[in-house]
Amino acid sequence: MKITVRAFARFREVVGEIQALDLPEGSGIPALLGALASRNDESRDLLFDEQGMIREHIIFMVNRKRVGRSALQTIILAEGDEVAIYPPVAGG
Amino acid sequence: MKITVRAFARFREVVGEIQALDLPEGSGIPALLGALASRNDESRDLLFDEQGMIREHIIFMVNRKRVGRSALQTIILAEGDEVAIYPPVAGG
Amino acid sequence: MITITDEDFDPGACIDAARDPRVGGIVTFTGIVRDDGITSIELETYREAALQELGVIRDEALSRYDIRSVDIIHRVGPLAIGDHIVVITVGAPHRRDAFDACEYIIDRIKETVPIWKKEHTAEGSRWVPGEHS
Amino acid sequence: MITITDEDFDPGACIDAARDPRVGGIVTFTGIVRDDGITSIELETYREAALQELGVIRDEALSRYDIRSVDIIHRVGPLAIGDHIVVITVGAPHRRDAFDACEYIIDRIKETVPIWKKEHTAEGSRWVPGEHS
Repeated sequence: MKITVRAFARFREVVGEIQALDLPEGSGIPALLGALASRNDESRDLLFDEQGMIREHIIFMVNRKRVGRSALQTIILAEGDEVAIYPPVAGG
Repeated sequence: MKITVRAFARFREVVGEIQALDLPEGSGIPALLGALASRNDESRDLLFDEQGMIREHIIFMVNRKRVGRSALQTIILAEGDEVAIYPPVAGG
Repeated sequence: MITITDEDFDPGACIDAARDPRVGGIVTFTGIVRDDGITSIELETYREAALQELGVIRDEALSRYDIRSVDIIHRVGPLAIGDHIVVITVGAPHRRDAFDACEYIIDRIKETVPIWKKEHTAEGSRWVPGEHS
Repeated sequence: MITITDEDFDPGACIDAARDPRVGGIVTFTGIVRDDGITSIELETYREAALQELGVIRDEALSRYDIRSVDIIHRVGPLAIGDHIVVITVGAPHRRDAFDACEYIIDRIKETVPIWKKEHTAEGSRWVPGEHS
């Protein structure tokens, strides 16, 4: 299934602004991050800590709705979903 | 001695905007108010209560400095002083 | 700058004047004539004393808060609904000081600056009692 | 009105738009680029999500405070020292609600709206950490 990934700020600089990933049906956020991390060490370091856990400060949106820490492991993505990843905000 | 009296808002409407009073040397605020009150009942009512006490809410300035309640009876006026009387403010 | 004026003024120009490399936040309070069943109002002042008192309030704000600028313009004379009454502009490195100082200044103006407001309605006129009477 | 724009904007026009017979006080917060030893900054946004989030914050403010209007303009793109970043304008019958709502809105913007700031200095560039990271 096709998933659009958008990344912002430092995440954009490392993983790219926007891209279409082709993931197996039933994939969730960890699978998506794994696909991004497999490209190079810099991406892996940005997304996962030394224990292989998703880094604490990453913020996730699926179709422009925030996904909290507790739902990160359980949410299932669907064809056409837009997943955004970004660091803490600093506007205003 | 010549004292200038300035009145504002409702006080201006009753006692007049600006006037030169000629008071005996050594006069204070009570003598000044007495001179204003002697003109008509409306002025008297505005300045003194039924017991003849200076009304609580009147604010006084002498030469643009506030005179507190406690100094009202003791302050001595001098030739050329400008005394302002007015009700609580309502700007802003 | 501290001004008491019979003319309308431009709050946007005050914000523009507060821009400064050391300033990160500008807070502005603009008071306007609200329709409380009135037709118009009239503002009277003891101008010399009011200017002096506004200067005292500005200096208090500058010493109490970490702010870079305070500008106050107060209108007097006859005003219609929607007209500007007052604009207070505070520029500060950080927003919290700008908010606190601006609110402090308008509160103090309503306490001590010799300006009075008369409301005209279809039924007649009345002097507005002060918030601190 | 809620706007995210690459162009400069006019805070004075926002104050003018907030004038209304039911409004007695308008509080405006204008954020500008402060010189913290930087040469310029760059603001990036997830625009669709930021517009949505600004709308949520406006609606929260309108339901929590007795206010009549909320307008927010946020600039993005490259900015120089002194440039406008954001203007928030709140019109209310009484000043206290206008102050509280305006401060609430800027605090919430800094918590949740997807906008990021990169500072450029003579030594290099860095992303500004959020106040709530």
